[in-house]
Parts: sequence; C-alpha cells; structure tokens
Amino acid sequence: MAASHVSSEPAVALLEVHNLSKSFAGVRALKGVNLQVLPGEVHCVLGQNGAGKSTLIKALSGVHQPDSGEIRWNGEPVTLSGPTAALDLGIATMYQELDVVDGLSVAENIFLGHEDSRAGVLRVRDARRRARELLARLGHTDIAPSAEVGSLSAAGKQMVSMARALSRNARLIIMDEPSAILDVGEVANLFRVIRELTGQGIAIVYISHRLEEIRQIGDRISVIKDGSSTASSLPVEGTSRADLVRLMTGRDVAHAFPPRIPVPGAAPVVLEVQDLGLAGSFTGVSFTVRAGEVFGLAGLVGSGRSEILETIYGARRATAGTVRVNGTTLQPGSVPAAIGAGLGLSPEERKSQGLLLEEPIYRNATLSTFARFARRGLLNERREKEATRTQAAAVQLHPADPDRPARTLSGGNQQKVLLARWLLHGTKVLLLDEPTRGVDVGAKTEIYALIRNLAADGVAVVVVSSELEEVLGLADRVLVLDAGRVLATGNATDLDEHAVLDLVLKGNAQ
Amino acid sequence: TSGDESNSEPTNNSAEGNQAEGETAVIGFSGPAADHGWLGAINSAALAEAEKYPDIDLRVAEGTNDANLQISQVEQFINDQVDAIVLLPTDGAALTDVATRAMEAGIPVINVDREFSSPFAARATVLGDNYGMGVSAGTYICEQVGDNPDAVVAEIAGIDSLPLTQDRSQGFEDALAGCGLEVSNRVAADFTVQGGEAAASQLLSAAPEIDALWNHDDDQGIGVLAAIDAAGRDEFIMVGGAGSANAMREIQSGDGVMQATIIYPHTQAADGIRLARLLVQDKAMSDLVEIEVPNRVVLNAPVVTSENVEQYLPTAFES
Amino acid sequence: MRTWLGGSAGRNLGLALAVVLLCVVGAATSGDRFLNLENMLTILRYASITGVICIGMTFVITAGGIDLSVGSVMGLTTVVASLTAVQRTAGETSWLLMVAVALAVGMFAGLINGVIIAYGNVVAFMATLAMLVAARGAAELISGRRTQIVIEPDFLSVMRSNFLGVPLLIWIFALVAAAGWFLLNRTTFGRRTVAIGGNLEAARLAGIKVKRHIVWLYVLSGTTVGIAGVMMMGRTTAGTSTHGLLFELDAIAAVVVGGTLLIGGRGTIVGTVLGVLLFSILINVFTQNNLDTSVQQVAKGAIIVAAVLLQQRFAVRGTRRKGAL
Amino acid sequence: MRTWLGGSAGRNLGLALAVVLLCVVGAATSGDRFLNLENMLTILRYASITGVICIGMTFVITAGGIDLSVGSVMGLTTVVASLTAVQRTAGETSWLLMVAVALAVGMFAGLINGVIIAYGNVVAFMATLAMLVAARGAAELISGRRTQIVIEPDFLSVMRSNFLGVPLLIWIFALVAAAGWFLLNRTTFGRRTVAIGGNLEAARLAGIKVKRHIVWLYVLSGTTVGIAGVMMMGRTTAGTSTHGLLFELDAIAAVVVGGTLLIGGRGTIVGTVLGVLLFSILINVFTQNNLDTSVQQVAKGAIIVAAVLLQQRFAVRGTRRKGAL
Ligand SMILES: Nc1ncnc2c1ncn2[C@@H]1O[C@H](COP(=O)(O)OP(=O)(O)OP(=O)(O)O)[C@@H](O)[C@H]1O
Ligand SMILES: Nc1ncnc2c1ncn2[C@@H]1O[C@H](COP(=O)(O)OP(=O)(O)OP(=O)(O)O)[C@@H](O)[C@H]1O
Ligand SMILES: [Mg+2]
Ligand SMILES: [Mg+2]
Repeated sequence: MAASHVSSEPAVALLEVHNLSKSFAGVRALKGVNLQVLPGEVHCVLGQNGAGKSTLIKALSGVHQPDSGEIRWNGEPVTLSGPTAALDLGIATMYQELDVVDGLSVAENIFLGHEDSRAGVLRVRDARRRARELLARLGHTDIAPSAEVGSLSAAGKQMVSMARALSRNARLIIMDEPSAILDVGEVANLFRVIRELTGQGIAIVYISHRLEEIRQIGDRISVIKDGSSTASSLPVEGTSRADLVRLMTGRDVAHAFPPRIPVPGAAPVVLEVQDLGLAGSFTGVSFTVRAGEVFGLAGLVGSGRSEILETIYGARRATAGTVRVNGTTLQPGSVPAAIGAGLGLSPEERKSQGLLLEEPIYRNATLSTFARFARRGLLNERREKEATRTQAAAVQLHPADPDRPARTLSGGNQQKVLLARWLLHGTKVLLLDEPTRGVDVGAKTEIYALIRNLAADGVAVVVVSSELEEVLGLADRVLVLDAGRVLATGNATDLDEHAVLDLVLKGNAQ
Repeated sequence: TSGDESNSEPTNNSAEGNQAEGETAVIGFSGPAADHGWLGAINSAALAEAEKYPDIDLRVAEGTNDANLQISQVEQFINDQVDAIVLLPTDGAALTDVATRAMEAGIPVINVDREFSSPFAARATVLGDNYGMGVSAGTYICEQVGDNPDAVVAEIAGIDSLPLTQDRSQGFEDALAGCGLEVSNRVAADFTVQGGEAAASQLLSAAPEIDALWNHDDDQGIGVLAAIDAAGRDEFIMVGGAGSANAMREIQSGDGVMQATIIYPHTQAADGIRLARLLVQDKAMSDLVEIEVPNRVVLNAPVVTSENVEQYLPTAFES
Repeated sequence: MRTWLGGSAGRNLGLALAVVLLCVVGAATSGDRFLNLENMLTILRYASITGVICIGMTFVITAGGIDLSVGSVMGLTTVVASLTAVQRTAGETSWLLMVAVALAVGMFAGLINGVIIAYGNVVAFMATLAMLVAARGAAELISGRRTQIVIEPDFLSVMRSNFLGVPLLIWIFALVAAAGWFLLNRTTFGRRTVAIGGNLEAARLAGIKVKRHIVWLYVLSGTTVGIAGVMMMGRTTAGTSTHGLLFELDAIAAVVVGGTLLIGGRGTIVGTVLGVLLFSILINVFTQNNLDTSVQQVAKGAIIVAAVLLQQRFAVRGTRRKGAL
Repeated sequence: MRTWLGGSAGRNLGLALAVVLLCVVGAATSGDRFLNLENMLTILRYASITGVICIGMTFVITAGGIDLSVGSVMGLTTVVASLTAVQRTAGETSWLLMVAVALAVGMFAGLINGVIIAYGNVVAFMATLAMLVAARGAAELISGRRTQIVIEPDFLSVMRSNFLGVPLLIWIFALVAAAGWFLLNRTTFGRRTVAIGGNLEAARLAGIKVKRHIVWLYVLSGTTVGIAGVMMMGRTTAGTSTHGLLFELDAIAAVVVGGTLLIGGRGTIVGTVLGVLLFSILINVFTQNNLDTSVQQVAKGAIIVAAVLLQQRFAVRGTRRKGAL
C-alpha cells in the first residue's frame, strides 16, 4: 500500500506536511494536517472560517512552531525556526492581513528584510529599478516604486505584497486569500501572474473562499475541517462543487442565492440619495431604495463604493447633495443622526472598524443600543445578554455564548455579530460593505439568507461587494460605478457579470 | 511642651557636659529631595553630625519635594513616637499642620531653613537669613561698583517658586536701592549646574556689558562659571551664594570673575539635630546663660572674599 | 459579575500578592511599628490624594489617552482656591466656595485638555504635556510664587475630621474609588470609555459621540484633580504652585502597574487602588527601615519593572483560563 | 530624494515657518541683540545637548517606543565619567577614557532598557520610567550627591574649541544629526526602524529580528545620551546627578513637535532639529526680553499645542497633495 502510494506520485514533492498539529493555549487549531505540494502546481487549500488554514500556512512560513508532525522540503525534513528560515528555503508568503508598512515606499516595502544594501547602506537606485521590474511583471507600471505605500489603495498594497513574495525568488509562494480584496479585473490579473509563475516551475499554495476561482486556477485541492485534513490532493477536474462543500462543512449546502421576493409597488421609499458627492472621491450619486429592497453597488476596487456608504452614513461629511431617510433630510457628517434616523452600517473592515475584539460578544452586539437597555445611565447587562442571545439565535451565531470575546469568533460569525447589532437596533436601512469578505461558503449562504429575511421584514438593504456574482445574485437593483461616477442603474436580473464589466471597461475607455 | 519641669534643674550646662553621652535620643529627620548641592550638603552634614553622637538614633525619611509625602513621613515619626523631629519642610506652610500635631503629641519639632506659618508648630527654629543674604550681596556689590550710577547689575536666581528665592531677591533689591542701583537683567535657574549654565549663557547673550552679577547658589554657580568661561567674559565681578568649597577655592585663586560669596549655612540641619538632642536630654545650650534651648536661631550670612576665605574654607561644603 | 471575577480579579491577583508580600516584608522588618492601625492610616492617608487622581487617570488611560497635566493642574487648583478663600467676604459657607472653585478650576483645565485632544486632534501626550507646563506657569503667576495659607477653620476642621475612626481623606478616596468602579463597570459612560479605548473607529461607527465623550473624560480627570486639590489643601493647610510636582508620573505608574492597559481598552479600578497602595506601602516600609533615598529610588525602579512583569504573567494566565472556558 | 522633498519637507514646512516667525519676533523685540552671530551661537550651543538626545529619541519614537530615561541616564553618565577621570592615573589620553566611559554607561543603560522592553515585553513607557527613577538613584549613590568638577584641561580645551568659528558642541550636534538622517533614511537599520514602528507584525513576518532591533534602538538612544553627557561635562565642567533633570519631556516635546509620530511609523530628523531649535530660540527670545519664567512656561505650553496643530495642518495638506498626484 505504502509502496504503491509512493510510486503513483511524481518523483519528489516540493513540500510535504505530515500530521501537523498546533495548539494555542487550549485551542487545538491543527490536529493532524497533511499536505503535499508539487513543483509548478497551484495547490488550493479549502476550509471554513477557523478551519486552520492560516495557522497551517503560518507553520509553513516559520511564524508558528508546530507542536508535532513533520515538514519535508524537497524530501528533507526541516525545522522552520522563524520567518527567515522559511524565506531562505524559498517559501514566501502573502499573509491574510495586509503586511505592508504604510510609512515606507513601495520599493522599501518590497525589499523589507532583504534590502539591497552595501554594509547596511541602501542602494536606493538599484532597489527602485528592481521594484519597477517586479511591478511591471505584475502588470502594475502605474505604481511608482518611490510612492509611499500608505497612499495606495488596498489592491495596490496587495500588489506590493505580491511583488515582495516574487522578490524573494521563492520556489513556493503561499497566498492566503489574496483575492479577498480584489475585484474581477484584479483577480484576472492575479491569475495571469500565477500562471506565469507556475510556468517557471514555482509552486503556489492558494487559499480562497471563492470556489469559482479555485475551479479556474487550481490544479489540486486539499480540504481542512476543524483542524484536520478531510481530503488531500484531490484533482480539481472531477471534484464537484458539492463534494467540496461537503468536505468542508460535513453537510450539504445548497449554494444558491435565496429567491427574490418581489417588492410591492406600494412599498415606501426609505432611502433617498440625491446628487451626493464627496470632493476627491465621487460626485452626482443618486438612487432610492424602497422598504424590502436589496440595492447593490457594483464597481471595481477603488471606485468609491465604500466611501459612498460611509458618506450616506455620516462617517464622512458630504460636500454635495442630500440623504433622506423616510423623507427627513439627514444632518451631513453625523453618525448619531444617521443611526437615529434608522441607518446601520456594517463596515468594510470588520476587525478594525466594526468590533471590539477583546470585549465579549454581547457588548459588541449592543454597542449601538446599550444605552437603550440602561436606566438612567445604569447598565442592565442581564437584559443585554438576553437580547443578544435572542439575536444570536436569529443570525445563527456559533458559538452563541454572549460572554465569549469577539476575537475568538471566525470571520463569518464576526459578521453575524455586526448584523445582530443592527437587528437589535431595529434598523430600517442597512448598509453592508463587503458582508461576506473572507467568509466561508457555509456562512456565506447563511448571511445571504439573513439579508433576504431582513428585506422581507421591510428593511432596505444596500450591499457593496467586490464579487460581482454576489451583487447581481443578491440585489434587486444594482448601481454600477466607476471612479466615483455612476455608469448605470438597473434591475439586477437585466445585468450579468459581462455586461457590468463591459460597462466599466467602456467607462474607463472614455 | 516637653521637658518643661525638668529643665528647672539644668543638667550639663557646659560644652563638655553637653557632649557627654546621655539617654538615647531617637530623632526623625526629613528634608526635601537632595536634588542640588546645598541640600545634599544639608543631608550629609546632618547624617555626619548624628554619627558623632552614640546617643543619637537618627531616622531619615526619603527626601521629597511632595508635601503630601513629607506629611506622611512626619506622621510615621509621630506614630513611632520618636523623641524629636528635625524638619526641613519642602514648603513651610504646608508642613505646619502636621508639625503642630507632632508638638501636640509631645514631640518637639525643630524647624530648619523654611519657616512654619505658626509659632506653635516648632519648639525651636534654625534659619539661614535669606533676606540677609540678598542684603549682603547687594551691599557688597554697592561697595564695588556703586560709584557708577549706570552700572549694569545682573542676577541669576535659584528656583523662582520658592519663597526663599523671593526673600533673597527682595534683600538684594533693597540693598542695591541703597546705592541707587537696580537689577537690569534677571534670570532664574533651578539650583542645578545645568540650569545655571543654561540660564547664564542666555543671560550673557542678552546683556553684552555687565558690571556685577549675583548668583544665588554656588552649585549652580559651577555652571554659571562654565558659561562665563566659555563666553570669554571677564568685564564684571561675580558674587556667589551658599558658600561651597568650590566657590571659595575660586575666590582664593583670584583669577576669575568670582570675587565673593555669601554664606548660607549648610549646617542648619546638623544644628537642628544637635538642638534636638539637647532638648531630648534636657540639656541647654552652652555659652548661653539661658537654661533652655532658644526658640529661634538665625544664622549669619557673612560675605566671603579673598581676604577671609582661609577662615571659611575648612568648614565649607563640597557640593 | 462573572466577567469581573474571571477577568479582572485573575489579573489583579498578582498585584494583590505583591501588596501582601510587601506587607510581610514590612511586618518582618519593622514588626509592630509597621503593623499597627496608626501606621496603616498613615499609609492610606498618604495614598488617598494620589489615589483620587489615579481614579480619573484610570478612565483616561482606559480610553486610550493619557493625562500628564494632573500634577500641575492640582497645584493650580490649590492656588486659585486658596486665593479665593482669602479674598472672599467672610461668611458661613465660604469654604464651600473654596471647594467649588477648586473643582471648577480642575474641570476647566480638563475641558481645555479634552477640547484640544478631541476637536484639535492633538495627541493626548502632547496636549496634556503642554497643559503641564502652562498650568505650572499660570499657578506661579497667579500666586506670585507665594504659598497661600488656608485659614478657614471650618474647612480645616471638616478636612481633619474622622468618621468611624477613619480620617475623612481616606473616606473620600474610598468613595471616589467606589464611584469610579461603579461608573466604569456599571454605567453607559464606562461602557463608552472601554469601547473608545478598545477601538475608537468601531465606537464612532456604532454611533457613540466619541469626541464629546473624550472631552468628558478629561473633564472627569480634571474633577478628580480638583478633589485631590481640596484634599491637599486640607492636609497641608496651604495652596501653592509647587503642590503636585511629578504626580503625573506616580499616577501613571500606579494605574499601569495596576493593570490598566496603556494602549487603552481595558481598565481596572481595583487594580489601580492596589497599584496606589503598592507604592504607598513601599515608601512606608522604606522609611520604617531608614533606607537611603537613592537606594529607594533604585529599588522603586526595579519594583516597577517587576510589578509590570508579574502583572503581565497573571494577566496572560487569566486570559488563558478565559480562553479555555 | 523625491520622497523626502515630497513628504517630509511638506510636513516640515509649517514648523520651519514657526521657527522663522519666532526669529522675526526676536528680531523685532530685541533687534541686534538677537540678530547677531554670538547670539545665534548661544542659541545653537544651548540646543546642541538636548538636540543630540533628540536624535536618538527620534529613532526610538519612530519605532513606536519612547525613552523617558534619557535625562537621568545622562546625569548618570556624567557622574560615572567624571569620577573615572578623577580616579584615573594621570596620562595623556585619560580624557578619552572619560568619553569612553560616558558612552559605555549610556549604552549599557540603553541595553537594559532595550532588553526589558524587547524580551520582557514591558511597555516602553513603564520600562524607561523605571530606568528614569533608578538611574537617578544610582547617580546619587555613586556620586554621594556631590558635584564632581571636571579638571581635565585637555578635555575642556577640546570641548571649548572652535572650528571655522563654530564651537565644537554645535559641530557635534550637526554631525550627530547628519549621521542620524543618513541612518534613518539611507540604511537598512533606519528603514527597518520605520517598519517596526509602522507595522511590527509585518516587520516580523519579513524576517526582521524585531526584538534584537529594538534592543539596538535603545542602545542607540543610550549612545546619544552618552554623547550628550560628554557635551554636558564640557559645557558645565561638572558631573552631577542633577544633570539632565526633566530633559525627557523637552526631548519628547521637540521630537513630536518636529513631526515624528508618537505612535511610530514615521520619523523625521529634519523636523526634530527644527523642533529643538524652536524651543531653544523661544527661551532665547524670552530671556532677551527679560520675561518672567512663569510667563515663559505658559507661552511654552501654548506654543507646543500651536506647533502640533500647525504641523498637523501642513502634514494633512502634504498628504492630500500626494494623494492627488
Ligand atoms: N494566535 C492564536 N491564538 C489563539 N488561537 C488562535 C490563534 N491563531 C488562530 N487561532 C485559532 O485557531 C483556529 C484556526 O484559525 P485560522 O486563522 O487558522 O483559521 P482559517 O482557516 O484561516 O480561517 P479564515 O478562513 O477565517 O481565515 C481558530 O479557532 C482560531 O481562533
Ligand atoms: N488611504 C487612502 N489614501 C488615498 N486615497 C485613498 C485611500 N483609500 C482610498 N483611497 C481612494 O479613494 C477612492 C475610493 O476608495 P473606496 O475604498 O471608497 O473604494 P471602494 O470602491 O469601496 O473600493 P474597495 O473595494 O477597495 O473598498 C479610490 O480612488 C481610492 O484609491
Ligand atoms: Mg485565515
Ligand atoms: Mg470598499
């Protein structure tokens, strides 16, 4: 059996992982994971939120030391004592959290840790030239090597991170959800680069929650569930989507957008955005959303979708136009006014903009409403927890213990806490910025259903997502945006991904 | 107050008798943070004095500039029922209350240098003469440059927020007025070498011609002299304050601007400790007919010049 | 309640242990001179003034700020209040005026701090550093650098009174600490404070009026400074610009050693009280043992590091235990 | 070069303006007494010692740390160095020994700070606060609270020498600042410092030995403190534990007013030099006008706030302009 196993594989795997385990202070993040990566392949790692994907790759890049198990590189057992050890072997990693330094230039970020220097003195000119070459290879001649990274968009930062991985002359590049903050165009570009790399014999370990992407780019797939391998090295061809979902979740998940419920023509207009503008970002944005309607904003990364939501919400002060909720004009630049009028925002970056990670779930859920449970400024935590439990059940939060710190929840469940926050508030207009970013399939479907249910209850929902499929599948009507200008507004059913892309590309050409 | 009746029969009313070992006196001593030379000298002189007497058990509390902390130290002394307390308060008024409580608890308090605001707070008070210092400095400068009505007189004060600095400056001003002069440039330092240097270098820059300069404190004077040296200035005379050995050696050498210094005794706390011992042991001060320790001792503020420096140098403090 | 017992109490354990240890050292080296009621009251009386300031500081630090101006503003409150007392027309309630003035000055300085920080977007360290310098200067200017003696007999007799054998100063500290605990843990104000310290952006997007709250936090700190100023006048019977010198460092040290995170998001009043006691007992033990000032300072430095390390160890263990639950 | 001109220079513009403005005030109120070479040298000489410390502090703050111990460690270096000088056997090169000792003491204190912060995970504020207290105590113990006069004629004549009409102290400051600029902007050490301050985790993941780097940063700060100690001895001809009192606040104020971010990730040596000059000119102008120290303090507080606000305004504008490019 063992002999046949070996003979069926090509000569030497680049990387082999056997039975890797890792615990954090009582949490067993990995309990026996296997992985085998061949040169020149794109090996996808799948798993739900919290399955242990990031932990696995951090063990492979020397950030975490595994408790047990073996890592072989070119057939040799290795100990990765630190990031440098992994980089020296030829394993470079693009981490899930953006790992660039805002205060440094693009070139400096790319070569951080292995600077082009003589006796510690930087060779600035050389570094810039090499950075320019790397960025050109990535198709981004628009990013200047001397630009400060803090001034780049998230996608730009991702490219810098990618260029850094390339600069290491790695033989294996690990990408932890690189596409999460990229739009279609960017993803296509990413895939082009990945193919170029694999053509040179470089192996890629690719992590993503977007199963469609994996079909496009992946060669083989390994699946992790609750820290253990449930499948290793499945070929992409011949593995059905349903199989993968079952391997990841242990059950069958129907992946379909919930059916649209026709919005009655008599439904009142709840949100009216008129000629809204923010200097330097977007102008002339107008749309209305009726009760029970899901409204989508589509566009490329950096087209200003987040800023539109934030401006409607009062987190940024509009420089032109008005926002009306139920006929009342909102005071510009005031979040409390917006919330008072019935608006709620689930921000783009859950961790840095949405949650108090060290605080328990219930305090996160009641962050906008705790005063309501209080009497004369006196908190009533018992009632807060009760109410949180109720809403936790409504959004299918797991685990539902209100005392758990938010930090310990998976991405999808953190998102549900934010939804629970606005459910508690009784929000009439819900603004959702990338509600499923970094959320696994199982949880995604749950969140879609939740959004639909909310709409059915008469909430007006505005959704921003970089996955066109998601915007088009979820929304009733869609507004297409490019560089802060509205290109079109229409029924979602009248549009498909190609139509939208065409629009955007034409918009760019003009 | 303590020992009233027993003092009707004085014990050893002679110097030798006072030296004789008596019952052990537990004395608590608390002073401000020894954050500059003169206060450092005050502390070491006090400790050295206590060392000389086998019958003194000295308790020293952490030097501090925080009245709250010093109060709690005195409270500790009261709790411990020491025999006497020698107190150089960080602020006289602020420590008056706790000193009064000590007195009420039967513990004689000897107030040193910075005076309490109530006469009932101390059994005895040992003071340097701050106003007198200013007067001495002013008078000396009047003698030296007073014949020139346009003479530029500069002053480098110590920590400006201390009442004693105000007293010194007042005395200086009053004495100068006597010969028709006034202070044309005044800066304040902080009793430290670095502060003296910084203040002096700025002052010298601001006043290109000076006839006389009074610097309140010889420890900061090291810095002041360094600044004067560095600026290469020698057109004026300088008078110091406190009377450190360094300053006196400078006067003795006679080749700098330093002409004189006004002594502000660093032995005040040491004197306080001696007085405390006498009080506890029911002794009186020798050379006084009076059979009790006096209430108030104001120490002289003599001027040290090259003429009399030999006489003062041996007792001067090394800052 | 469970959170408190599980989290804070676990974290405070190390510190409580350190305090007990220090007491054992005190008892071992000084015996009855340390372990008697009077000495305990002395320790507490000393702790009470810094302690009150530390309660306000705990709120500010929990919200991710810092207040370097507490010491010099306290000096300013005593100067202004004692001057008012002197210039008032005699009357029964005049000492209440003095108290009111001290509180008002503290609150006003806090208001300025808060506005500059919240609306001027000046980082708290710099804004309150500026206030530190400026308030000391103002106090000197207003007092003419004279120590003003407080001669209100009513005021002094109140401040010196005992209740159930415990001096008023200690009662004030206890009350302020209890009120602080309540405010931090049981009210919406406290909840907002923790939220802002934990994630300012999230708090803002959740609809909390962050800027206004920050202003209130510094006003709160200023209020405790004003109370401390009143206590200081009662204790020293004097108002002077030199009151409160370097209090800021002592207060921050006590709060942080107590376990409040300097980066904000977590604050503990119990820890702060323990931190204040730690330093106050330390000084007492040193004095009892007649130790040199300089040795004391070296030891104090070492103890700060040791306390933070110890505190950290227990905090990690506390978190672990919670994580494992 | 472009980055520097585009980013920092834009940010430094406001500050440069403030410095010029202050000079105009000086010239207007004191005329030639302000605007002459000697007075300019006085300003620079005064600025040089704090200035050197500020260069090291800029690195520490850029990396997201803080060093509160600079003042008292400087005192310690002068004490130890001046005592060595007294106890050495006479010899030609003995003053070099003194310099070496001062540097060594500064570096050693920095090493302790760095190790406690990096390996003990003690937050820098607390670790260096402990060092502040402890070093002052140690300096007092070692010196016996005596001011030690430096009587090395060679040392003093070197320290007082001029080169091209400019005093050595100013040259040292200029050299240290130039070296600091180069180190921060043109070497791997400097860029890694920015990376650690801007995103510690990213720096760690890039394979930078963060802990070791942090230790080096505090050693660097300690070294500049040692250099400042030598300069102080040269300037005051004395070594004493009181040297450097409250320097930490002045140094931090100058660095932050200069535009280095207190949260780390962005540092500017040019800004620091301007910040140091601002305060040094301020004191000079006040002295020229014979103004009360208390007024000075109030003004200083106001100017700190104003400078930070101004600095911020220009920084924002700088960023905007870049964003629009
Ligand atoms: N440093 C840590 N300390 C404690 N627990 C951790 C740590 N890092 C990860 N975990 C836990 O280990 C488990 C696996 O987390 P991991 O980040 O590897 O999941 P993931 O598969 O990458 O999820 P996602 O798809 O959301 O990125 C989770 O339960 C997580 O809470
Ligand atoms: N930190 C920043 N500095 C400068 N410009 C920025 C910054 N962040 C965003 N921008 C710019 O603001 C515009 C709108 O950005 P915004 O984040 O609103 O876009 P978006 O469509 O929501 O994209 P994303 O999907 O990345 O959120 C873009 O031109 C972007 O480059
Ligand atoms: Mg992950
Ligand atoms: Mg967005």
